[in-house]
Amino acid sequence: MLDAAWIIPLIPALSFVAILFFGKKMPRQGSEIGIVAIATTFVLSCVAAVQWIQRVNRYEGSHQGLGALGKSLMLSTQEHGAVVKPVVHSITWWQNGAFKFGIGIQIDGLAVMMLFVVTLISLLVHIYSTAYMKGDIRFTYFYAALSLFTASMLILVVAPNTLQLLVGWELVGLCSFMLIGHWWEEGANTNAALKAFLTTRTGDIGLMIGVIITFFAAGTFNIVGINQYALSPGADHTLMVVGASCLLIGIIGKSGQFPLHTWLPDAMAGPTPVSALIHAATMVVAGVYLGARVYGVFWSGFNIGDGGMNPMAVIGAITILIGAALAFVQDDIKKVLAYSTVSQLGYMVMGLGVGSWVGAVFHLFTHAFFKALLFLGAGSVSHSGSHHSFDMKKDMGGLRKYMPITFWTFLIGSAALAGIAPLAGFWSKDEILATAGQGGFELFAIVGLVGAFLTAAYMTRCVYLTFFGEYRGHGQPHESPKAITVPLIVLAVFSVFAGLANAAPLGLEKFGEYVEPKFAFPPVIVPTFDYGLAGASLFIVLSAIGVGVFLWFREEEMHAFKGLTKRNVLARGGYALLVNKYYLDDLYEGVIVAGIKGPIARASYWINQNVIDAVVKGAGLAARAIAGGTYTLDQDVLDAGYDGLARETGASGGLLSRVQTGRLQWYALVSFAAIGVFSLALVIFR
Amino acid sequence: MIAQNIAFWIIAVAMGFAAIGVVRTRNIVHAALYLVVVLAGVAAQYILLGAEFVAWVQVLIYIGAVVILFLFGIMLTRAPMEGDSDLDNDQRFPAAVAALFLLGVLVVLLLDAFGGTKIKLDAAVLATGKTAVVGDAIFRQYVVPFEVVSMLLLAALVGAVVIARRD
Amino acid sequence: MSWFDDWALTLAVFLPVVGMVILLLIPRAEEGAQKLVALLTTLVTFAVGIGILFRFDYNRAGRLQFGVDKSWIDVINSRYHMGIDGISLPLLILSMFITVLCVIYSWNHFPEPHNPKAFLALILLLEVGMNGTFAAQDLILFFVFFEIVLLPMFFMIGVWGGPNREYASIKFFLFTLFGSALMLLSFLALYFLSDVHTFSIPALSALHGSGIVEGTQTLVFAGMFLGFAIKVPMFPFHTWLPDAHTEAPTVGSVLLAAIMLKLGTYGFIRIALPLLPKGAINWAPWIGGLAVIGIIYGAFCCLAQTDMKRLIAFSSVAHMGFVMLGIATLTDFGINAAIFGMVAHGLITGMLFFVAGSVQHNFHTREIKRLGGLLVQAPKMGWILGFCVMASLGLPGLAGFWGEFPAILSAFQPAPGLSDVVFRVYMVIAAIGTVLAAGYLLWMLQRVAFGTPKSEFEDADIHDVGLAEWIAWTPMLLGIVILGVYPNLLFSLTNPAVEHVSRVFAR
Amino acid sequence: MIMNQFLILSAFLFCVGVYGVLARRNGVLVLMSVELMLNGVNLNLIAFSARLHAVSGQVFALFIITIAAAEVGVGLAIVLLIYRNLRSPDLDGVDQLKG
Repeated sequence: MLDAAWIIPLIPALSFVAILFFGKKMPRQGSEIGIVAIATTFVLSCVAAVQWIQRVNRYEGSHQGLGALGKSLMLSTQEHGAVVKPVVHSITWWQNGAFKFGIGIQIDGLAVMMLFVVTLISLLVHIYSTAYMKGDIRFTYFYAALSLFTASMLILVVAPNTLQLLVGWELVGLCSFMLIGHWWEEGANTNAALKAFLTTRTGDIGLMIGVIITFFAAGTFNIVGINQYALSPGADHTLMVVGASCLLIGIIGKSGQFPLHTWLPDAMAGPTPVSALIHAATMVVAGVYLGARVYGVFWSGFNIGDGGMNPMAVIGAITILIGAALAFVQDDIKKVLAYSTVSQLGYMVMGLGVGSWVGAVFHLFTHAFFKALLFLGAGSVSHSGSHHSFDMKKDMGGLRKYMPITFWTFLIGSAALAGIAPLAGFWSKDEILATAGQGGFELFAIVGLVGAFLTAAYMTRCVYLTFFGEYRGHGQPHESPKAITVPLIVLAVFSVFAGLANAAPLGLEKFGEYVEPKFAFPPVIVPTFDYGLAGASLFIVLSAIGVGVFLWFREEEMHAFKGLTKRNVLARGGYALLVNKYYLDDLYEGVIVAGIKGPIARASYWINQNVIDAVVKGAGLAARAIAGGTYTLDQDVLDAGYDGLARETGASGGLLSRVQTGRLQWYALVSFAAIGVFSLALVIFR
Repeated sequence: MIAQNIAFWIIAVAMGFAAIGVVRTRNIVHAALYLVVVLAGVAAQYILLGAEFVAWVQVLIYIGAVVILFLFGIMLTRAPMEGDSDLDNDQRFPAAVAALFLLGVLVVLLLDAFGGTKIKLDAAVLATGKTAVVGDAIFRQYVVPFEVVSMLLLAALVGAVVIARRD
Repeated sequence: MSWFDDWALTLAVFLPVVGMVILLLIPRAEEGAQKLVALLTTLVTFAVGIGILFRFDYNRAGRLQFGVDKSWIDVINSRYHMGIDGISLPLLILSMFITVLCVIYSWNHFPEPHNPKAFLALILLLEVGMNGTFAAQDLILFFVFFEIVLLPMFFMIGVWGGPNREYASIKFFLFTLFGSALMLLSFLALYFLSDVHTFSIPALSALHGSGIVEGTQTLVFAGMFLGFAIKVPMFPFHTWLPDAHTEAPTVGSVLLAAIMLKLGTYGFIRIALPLLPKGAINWAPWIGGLAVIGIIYGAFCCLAQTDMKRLIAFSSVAHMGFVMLGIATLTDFGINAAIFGMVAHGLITGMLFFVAGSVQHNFHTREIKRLGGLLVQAPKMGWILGFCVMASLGLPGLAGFWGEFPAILSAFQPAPGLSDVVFRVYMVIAAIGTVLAAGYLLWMLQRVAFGTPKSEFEDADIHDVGLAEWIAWTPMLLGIVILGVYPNLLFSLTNPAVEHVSRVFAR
Repeated sequence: MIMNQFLILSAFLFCVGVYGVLARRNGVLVLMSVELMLNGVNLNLIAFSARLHAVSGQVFALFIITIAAAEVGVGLAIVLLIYRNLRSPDLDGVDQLKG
């Protein structure tokens, strides 16, 4: 399967074509084609994953001792034969001048992991959508687009060279455009789709130039080659810095990093399953995946091994705080989740920036499950609980009684996101923070902890507003059908246990072992598990939940709140803090919360809407203004110039037209005179 | 040679006056008659140059046909038969200047180019003027242009009818 | 089949003349017969093209094939010299191909004042000029064909055009004529300056301008530059294009965008670069600069448009900027990209004009403001528009990308003798242009296709894509996909021929 | 004989013809002047034919004579048409080309 992995992206691509042409004629309008195709790809991806693990094991069996070291040893020439190489197959796609460009596959741990995640999430989304999108006017088209979306992402994942990666990248952008604008009758949706496409495309300038620069620096598009070049001592450092910066711009655009994150919340205009797919497995993680793929360039360009500061880590850190702060003031449940994604992507990018490759990729892995779970849960709420609304304050509340499965899975997802041990989010976040702390990036570890606090707090608020209190909507809330709840349960299981793939204190470090490339890979440090840090982080999270419970639950009548603390794990955790509410009240309410909930959050939201977004909008408006100006220039100056020329010609023509008596003989006279003169000239100047 | 030279000059002078007569006379019929003189003179010059066949064609077509055609034209357009001062237009003077200027240029050019060149009227020259030789050339070497000219004549015939037809 | 090799190009160029003569002999009333004759003529011509495709020796794509070299005007040593190589072949086939589709599209889309006979005859005449230009290997022959193209297009715009047609057609004619005058002057200069006194393009390109000093080369190149740049059109000589496109009938716009603009770029690659290498090197930075200005400038102008066709016309300016940037790098990489860009732009922009034409046919307006909800009223047309927009903004997997991205890529490392820094700046600017392209195209798509129909058209009788349109469009759409998925089809063909051109500039 | 005798004579005839074409108002007279010019050319051709011993000069002279006949035919038809439309054979009235 590893050698034939090209089938994996091919199947959804064919499914796209099949649904497009035959979907309408199928009994279930094409959804069955999509589901069967994705299920097949999922199975194939699992097979590939197993085979990769076997490959690594086989290798380690034959190189006892070396294999264990391989991860932590520097890549050097002597060891070339002693590391597991990725499976790379490539055929010539096109040739231009002396350059050949391939298309093919590069399968290694990272790719296999991504294949698994993408196909799993996509499969669940496909199943979920049969119920969620039932009766939609463009049901068939929706499934076609989902297939294409998955295919594009898989093309990107298996890409052996940056060019194919770019192709997949752009196709992913196209599909998100199509899906965000799925209900294109409404202007707001198409605006969001346009914004998403244009913002990411702005980032693509960076990617495009970065690809070009790395190509000319390394002389190849091959990812392995680029990484090898970047890590070789002879690499041109200037080119690497510029290249890494450009690629970073690409990541910023695609993965919703500050300051290009504004499209992500707007992208909520698409159907909820699409949001889940975009935020968990495809679109936005493409950026992080790119960072992980050509990590050598970043490592070498930003000197990540030296610690301190670098643009990548800074951008990630800023994004963590910005995203988390913004999540507080949203009333739309999907927007809370969207900002939460922004913030979590910040963790991943920061993780890459601080040298925590494994942590970042691991966080990508775990985040995919719980964020998909949360989005699908929100979709379930809106589908069955709140009459297709996403407004937490107006149309939700108290839903835990009506939708128990949705409630419990959502709660698990929130806890995983908040980072409560031993759920998935805890392990991956901790890995990033530990690496940051031990790799010379202490400041960023602190930022990560602050982010964790905020995350826990806003998720508490979100859960409270949605599921607790009184039902404020107008429909008859009920539990969602099986097609919706089953994916939720599956994802919940993954959210609980996925973290164990790399839980150091439990002796489980399989994730790093199988996923981390050994070939052409920088010497990242492997952090030792820091119980102090983990404990601190856990404490922070729990206290944040406590604060959250205190703040939001308290606003309701006391009996609801008191009853809750008896029954609810989360609330009970915060109960200890609530006892001391009198002397903490001023501190929390007056300083931190008022600060965060009030000025800071509002200010950043204001800045987001009025400055950053305004910059985007302003750029658009300015472009329009410039365009108007340019057009005026074009019409009034350039064109007028030409017209004026023509007029002058006409005027001189008028002068000359007096010569045109219209009489034949006059013309003949002139002609003969001219002939005489020319002949004379010929005689003289012969 | 001298006889021929004398003949040339006599004919040439006659032609010159007749030509000026064509463009200067006030009587349009006189102009046609002057034209006959010029055309006959040209035919005579042809004979001097040994182009016998062309000379006779000249006489037949020009004097026999074209001049008659002109006379018809004069009659059909009811041109005034007697002297009429209004035959010239108002650009007589510039026209004369242009023509003289052209003549001057041409003469200078010719004197410069063919200053001492002479024509020897020997048997070879006379041979080229033979009807047989000319016919041979027309129907062998120049048969395609000949056909084209035939077509042209036909077209001119049709064209003249179409144009002049009263509809 | 050797007779075919000898006659193929002559047939390809002059078969439309035969068809035109037959067409003109058919009485005016019998429109069916006229359409049939026009269609058959273009089909037979295209069949010759297919024959050429089969008989073409792809292993020797760098050499001239199907050569004809007969004496023509001996006095000036100009010969009837035709031949094609990997550069001309795709464009020649494109020209034949698009003409067939245009005739099919015209089937029931004749613009006012109708008169299919004259209209079709003009299309056929246009094909003569276009095919001839791509096949000619003699400067004078090239020039003759280059100019033949003007005439039918002039009449097409001037007779069948929109309300402002007279202004547009005359502007078009004067602009291009002005350029060609200078171009002819340059051709003559080449004839007299080269030692061999010939107009043969292969012979002159073999000389690589040797014997002509650099200053003279630069001057002569300037003449050609004007001639070709106006045709391309490059900023600031582009102002005829929006008017011509806006006023031209649909088929005219398609042919103009798909083929005629390529005559200019083709001229650069075929004539200007190989014949005057030193001039080219001196001019390349300026050409590149104008090209990127064109990219940005065209994009801004697009953003300000309210008329759909005018927007597409300005987008041509931007896209041809990418092509010219590729050429200006003087590397085989860039020139290959440019040729790909030419073909891709031909297909994509041609399609866009087709769709715009059908929109106008249905709604009787091209005002973007008044349109909307095309996807509701004519879903197929709306999807096709979306597809073309995506192709046009350079989505990978569709043809547009392979013209754009390699052109940008090539600017990183232009030919020796050109400044790396300058071209890298161009590269960044061109990359920014891709975002703007996405902006204006999607903006148009959003307002034309998305949303709900405006009230004035709610009850309008809208016909979705009909049979003639399907037949005419499907091949183009397929072409866009096929070239996008497997670009090597074209690259492998042009590469050997381009290497001949770029070898002079290589280190 | 000297070549230039004939050549200059023919040039003279030609130029007189030119004068006539330019200065005459009557259409028929203009046509006559054209004949003068043509005859000048013919004489030139024959002179060269004699000088070069080549028959082609005479052949061309013959062609010119033929064409002259045709030209007179068409030309007179045009004059007739002008006369019919303008009630005068004068060419001055034909100035529709006036700019």
